Amino acid sequence: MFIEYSEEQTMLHDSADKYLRENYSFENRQAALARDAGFNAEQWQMFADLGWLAMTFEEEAGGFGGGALETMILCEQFGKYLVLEPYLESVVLVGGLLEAGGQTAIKQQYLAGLMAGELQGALAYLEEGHMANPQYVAAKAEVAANGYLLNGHKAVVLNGPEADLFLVTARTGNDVLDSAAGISLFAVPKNAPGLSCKNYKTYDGRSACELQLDNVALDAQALVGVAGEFSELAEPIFSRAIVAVCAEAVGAMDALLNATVDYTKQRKQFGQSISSFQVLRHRMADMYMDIELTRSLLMATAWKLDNGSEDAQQCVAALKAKVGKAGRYVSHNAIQLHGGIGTTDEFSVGHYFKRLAAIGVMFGSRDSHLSRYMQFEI
Amino acid sequence: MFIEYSEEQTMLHDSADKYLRENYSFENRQAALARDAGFNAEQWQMFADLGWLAMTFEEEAGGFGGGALETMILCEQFGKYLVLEPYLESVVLVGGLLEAGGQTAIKQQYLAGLMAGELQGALAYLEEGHMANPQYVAAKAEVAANGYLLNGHKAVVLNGPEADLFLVTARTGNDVLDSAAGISLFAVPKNAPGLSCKNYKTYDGRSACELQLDNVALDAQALVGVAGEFSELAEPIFSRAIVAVCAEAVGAMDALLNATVDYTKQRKQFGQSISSFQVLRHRMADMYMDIELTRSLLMATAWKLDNGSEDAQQCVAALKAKVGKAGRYVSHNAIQLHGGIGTTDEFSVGHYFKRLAAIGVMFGSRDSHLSRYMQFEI
Amino acid sequence: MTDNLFREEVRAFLERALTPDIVRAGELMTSVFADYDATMKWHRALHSQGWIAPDWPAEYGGTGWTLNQRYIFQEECKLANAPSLPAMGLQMLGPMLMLHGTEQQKDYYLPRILSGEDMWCQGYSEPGAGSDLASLITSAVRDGDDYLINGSKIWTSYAQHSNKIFCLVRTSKEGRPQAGISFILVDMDSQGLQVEPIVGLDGTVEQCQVFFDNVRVPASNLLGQENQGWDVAKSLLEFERGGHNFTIDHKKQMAKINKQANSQRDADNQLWSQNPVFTAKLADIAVDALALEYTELRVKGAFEAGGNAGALSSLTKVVGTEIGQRFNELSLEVMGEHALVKQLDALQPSYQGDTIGPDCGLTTMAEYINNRASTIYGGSAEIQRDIIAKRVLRL
Amino acid sequence: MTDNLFREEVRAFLERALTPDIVRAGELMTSVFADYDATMKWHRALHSQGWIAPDWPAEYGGTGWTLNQRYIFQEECKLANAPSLPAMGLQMLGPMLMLHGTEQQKDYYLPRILSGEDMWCQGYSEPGAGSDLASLITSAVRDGDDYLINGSKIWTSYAQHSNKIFCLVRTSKEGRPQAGISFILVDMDSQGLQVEPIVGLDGTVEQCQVFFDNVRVPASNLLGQENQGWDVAKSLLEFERGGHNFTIDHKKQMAKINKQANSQRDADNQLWSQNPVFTAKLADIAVDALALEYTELRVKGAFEAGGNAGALSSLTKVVGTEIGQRFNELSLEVMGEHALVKQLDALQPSYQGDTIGPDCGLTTMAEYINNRASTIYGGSAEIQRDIIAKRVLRL
Repeated sequence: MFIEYSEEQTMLHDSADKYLRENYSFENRQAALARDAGFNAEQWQMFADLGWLAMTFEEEAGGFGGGALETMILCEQFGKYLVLEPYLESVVLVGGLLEAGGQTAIKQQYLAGLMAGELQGALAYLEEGHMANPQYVAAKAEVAANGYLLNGHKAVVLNGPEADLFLVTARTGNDVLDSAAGISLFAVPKNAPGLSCKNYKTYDGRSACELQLDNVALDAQALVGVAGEFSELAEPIFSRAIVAVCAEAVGAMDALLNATVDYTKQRKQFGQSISSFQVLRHRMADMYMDIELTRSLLMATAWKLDNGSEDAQQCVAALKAKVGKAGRYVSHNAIQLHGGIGTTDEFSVGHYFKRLAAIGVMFGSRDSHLSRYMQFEI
Repeated sequence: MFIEYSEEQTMLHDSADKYLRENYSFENRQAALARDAGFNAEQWQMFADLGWLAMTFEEEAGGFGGGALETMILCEQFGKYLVLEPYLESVVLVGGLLEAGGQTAIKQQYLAGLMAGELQGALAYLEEGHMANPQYVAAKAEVAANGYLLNGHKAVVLNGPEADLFLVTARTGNDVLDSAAGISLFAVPKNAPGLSCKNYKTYDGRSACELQLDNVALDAQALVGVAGEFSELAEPIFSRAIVAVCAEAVGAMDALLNATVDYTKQRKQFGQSISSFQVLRHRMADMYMDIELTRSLLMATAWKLDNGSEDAQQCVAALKAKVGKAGRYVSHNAIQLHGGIGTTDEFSVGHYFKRLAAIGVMFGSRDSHLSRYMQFEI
Repeated sequence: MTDNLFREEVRAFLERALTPDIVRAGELMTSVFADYDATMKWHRALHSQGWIAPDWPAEYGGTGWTLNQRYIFQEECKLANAPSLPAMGLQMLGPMLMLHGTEQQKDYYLPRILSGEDMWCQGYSEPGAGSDLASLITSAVRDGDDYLINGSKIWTSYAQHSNKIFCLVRTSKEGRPQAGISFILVDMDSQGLQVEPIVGLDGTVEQCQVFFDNVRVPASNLLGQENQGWDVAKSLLEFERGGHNFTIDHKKQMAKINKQANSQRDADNQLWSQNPVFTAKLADIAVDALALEYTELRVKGAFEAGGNAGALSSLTKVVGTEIGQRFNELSLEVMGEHALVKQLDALQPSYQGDTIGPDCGLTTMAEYINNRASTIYGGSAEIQRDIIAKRVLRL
Repeated sequence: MTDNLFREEVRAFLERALTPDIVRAGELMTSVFADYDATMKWHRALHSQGWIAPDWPAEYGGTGWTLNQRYIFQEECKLANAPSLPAMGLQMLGPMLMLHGTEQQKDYYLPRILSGEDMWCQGYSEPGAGSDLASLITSAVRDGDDYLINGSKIWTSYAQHSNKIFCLVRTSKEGRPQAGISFILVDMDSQGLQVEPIVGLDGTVEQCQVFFDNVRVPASNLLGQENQGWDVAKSLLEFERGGHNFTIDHKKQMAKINKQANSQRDADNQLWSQNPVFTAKLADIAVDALALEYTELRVKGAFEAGGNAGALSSLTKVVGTEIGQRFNELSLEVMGEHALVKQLDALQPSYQGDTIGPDCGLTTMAEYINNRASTIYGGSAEIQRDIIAKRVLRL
């Protein structure tokens, strides 16, 4: 290493930046936020038309064969413009898992629709009280005539209210509820009898739900991946998802720093621009350094994932941990330097802050990732 | 609570401050540092004459009955003037342990001499590779005719080269080398056959040694405290010692802040006093806050120890942890704000820094104390 | 009465007066304010007991308690999850009225603060004047026996619930900026006065902007002399900084996070309370909180000895708010994705429905979000450090 | 040659050339300098191999390696515990001579730097001019074909071992302070030049103060034009900032701390490497070091693409030094009281006696002490942040 973007990647970056700059103003974003779905379906359709939703699928599946780098490039722009549309949930997670492990019938039924923006997905894998551990699965899938019978409860299913398809983890073997072995993944259509949702919004403006499964009967084709081996199936997809949210975080931090620099230049107190106060100048220098360090780690991680480097997983852990710290530092100080208006709903700063807070808690806390990092040889 | 000083305590504070201000200049201190002993024997005699060495012993033993508060008051001044004399080692530790557990003959032989400044002591309780755990004791004391036979090695015995009397931990029971039970304490005169020292200086200018015990024969009176119960004997003495070093740290931090404030006012760069730079002003404000917070915790801890409060031990752990963090922050920034001259041996700043570094590693690291703190109900 | 006996008396009262709906409002606080209706119910309960203003002198309706008793009362209230009472009338305007008010003003306003008849809000900050308050431009121009006020005030907490506002207004442009400021009391139902709510990041309204369009106020509503409002405000600002007891807040946060850590599980499926890295981080905050607790006791000691908080009040403001924010961040790590769930309805004490996710995480994200403002309002952390550098260190 | 083959070649050379005494000097480094005699032995070994100046153009005696190869060479040297070579001649003056020197100067000085015949030190800082270098006052006054230099320079590392010093001196008081500065090369054995060692906090001498009392220097010793020394120095300063690879230092520190944590035991008698709080703290630093490593690779990438470090060089200086200091602090916690033992004799590579305490802790305190200076010299951490604010953020 080190990476240079290919021509296609540079184009993807530039065109995403251009499209969003011209079509994704903060005002439009706020209007979309107020809708039930929490996003703009027409935008989603445009994303599909621009080829973004298909970008990272294999060519034989109708995609463009992009990898972690393409995911990173897109998501960094999504972060910069505070994009609300459920790319992470529908494409990275559900699309990625389906492509990696879905059986032919399910793939045919859903994959093209996901890429075309016609269908949405949501991954239901967390259970109450065990947010830090996706391997804690109490939901059960019993083998039944021609398939499976699912029972259980899933918490904080992001994009659940909009999903046509849920991917749900349930235990098919091993009675130890937090064992990695014995977890399976199932494709459950939204209208499956026995499935019920309690919908809500999240603080960062997404829609989500709690999922209740009462004797949901599925046929054998609903199994995604090998029975009992969800953890193996999911690892690369979660790595990709972590790159996605961390790229979003870098984009968001960048936007926050720019906004803060601009604001402090304009804002006058005690007869001068507050950007002339050395404490604030150094604060912004520290924000800058945190962002660039995180960006380096992000680029390296995406590159290593795409190149199958043996230390890629270690980089993923390092990246998420770094984003946890940097995201807090940058967003807290962006608000602090904006003063009062940073704490209101009408300025973008607070929305970046809330998105970074959400990213901070998703896919494991900073400490979990630091501890994962140390489990690798260093 | 909260504490007010008694008239005697205020007098002790004022007279210690006055005496040291007039008689303990940094230049004299540096001259003493260059001596073999690493301190000034005439000063030590003056400390005795002023009654400081006897201050915290019971009246029946010839002392003045002072407690943790008096220890704190004296040691804060010792810290402020960077006093080199081994008050901690000889009086707080050895004096304290002897008074608490020494047998009559040993007490008669040594205690009055310690208070009079005629004799010195050193506590030998650490073993190589186990600095964080005084309960790791591999040195052995076998019961022998009329007494004990000691074998083993002790590391980093502060004030060892000057000691007339060593107090040495050795295991009399329990083969588990890190068990709290089964450790005993012995009074070993410096000329005991089989005892040998390897002397050296420490980075903060103290003298110390490694102690080798080869079949050192002691009579039964050498046992200090109950056989096998060193840990119980030592707890209150170590608490007192932690108050002593933490008070020293507060005095030293105070002196560093004052020196830094003065220096930054005088030092000019870019045409102005560097004290006009907001980043440095805030740094000093943070130093101030850390010092005052530590001082509050110090005062409360000393008060609670003297009053037998049930949360006194928890406060001791909190205090040592806080001093670990504040000592680093204050001393690092004192050096940083002094620039080059802070890194040289000829200015006092660096010597305060080294003393704070030493205090930071003594009696357990910051993390050990945080973990101890959490073991109490909070 | 011994302090212990007093504490028992307070507990007995709280046991009786703190009805479940009021306690629930206290539990569900996500900022310095609790649900308005529950707060006012609690205000009235305290008022009937004669305990609404322990910090006031007895002659004005205070309790005559010692400083220690007042501390115990505060502590017991907070630990029993009583809602906080808004500071603007009881803690801020009240004392200033006592110092600067005419007999008539005191007779009229003080009892109405005690009874809860008047709810006050504070009109200081302006869009162009935040930390630099002296640059405010909202003007009051003398017109006969009245003033005509024009301009706007921002970050007026609770203006939507208030019937009165005390304002700093510019009555002169002569001399130093501070010299032309007056302190004035205004009815919120005055013609030309308009309140616009500001939605906060948690989706609720606590702050407002208040617009003044030729609002007519009798000159007798001045507090203190014309052009001397800065002095009135300055003592208020000191009060706002020195007056808050952060330790009590921290104890409540500590109790909450212990509850969370004893119910949520980490990546190894252990309770977070058994996770050594978590406990080390918690201990680190707790030790700083303990050091602050004894610092606040030193401040109290100074008060008792007739002195004042002096230098330490900037310290307690900075450290107290920053510790609070660290607790919030740690809670977020424990609650994980549960903290994302936004349930504004369930944050109402009157809510009867099911809540989503663990109850102990209901307020986590909103507290985290709202507490960011604590290092901005009441003199930002930066301003406080400037003050320490200048006034304490004489830099 | 592939990078892997190159790496093997380097390793083979190091295996052969790095004799135990030289390695020991590398292991015992407690600052950026190693034991002088061992360093010079290593310098000569590299010189015979033709590898003394990989960063120099081949025409001046460089190796002609790619940037990657130079990186690999540096990394292998450091990990094999080769002593660092002083930067003043090879890294600092050399490149400036190439840029600004006359043919005669280049022909004379460059080979002597390569051979080690000349040891250079840097005369920039003065007692009154630290971060604010432009305010320097040491003067050079023209006297016939010579300059007469008066004044003094401070923090001149290694002056006690040097036979030459390059200085910034004031040749004019006109115009901006920067405008009257010249760059001059001085023999250390000139009459009137005196070196006074400055004892550092670890008890050793690395810095000196150099006094000039009518020191006569031929005018032909100017590097660049009179009064244009600032431009020469500026490119040097940039080089000093951008040129250091911190990642290699950090890897060495990481290896050292792992060794310590695998031999020393914590309060529960576990190896520190098994202590979860310790490992969490180490991971926190290691993650930041990893982020810096990839940032340094981005810088390298920019160089390869013909650009320069630009904004990122201030970043790597600040972050690189601060990470180094955090490693030092953590080592101190692991080594505990063992770190107190001062054994200056045992820090000499030639020492044959017993050492006290664990060998892995021999350098701990001295490294901790000496590394405090790393955020002061070469543009302090505060100056670097000022630079980022101004040049990168355009504040």
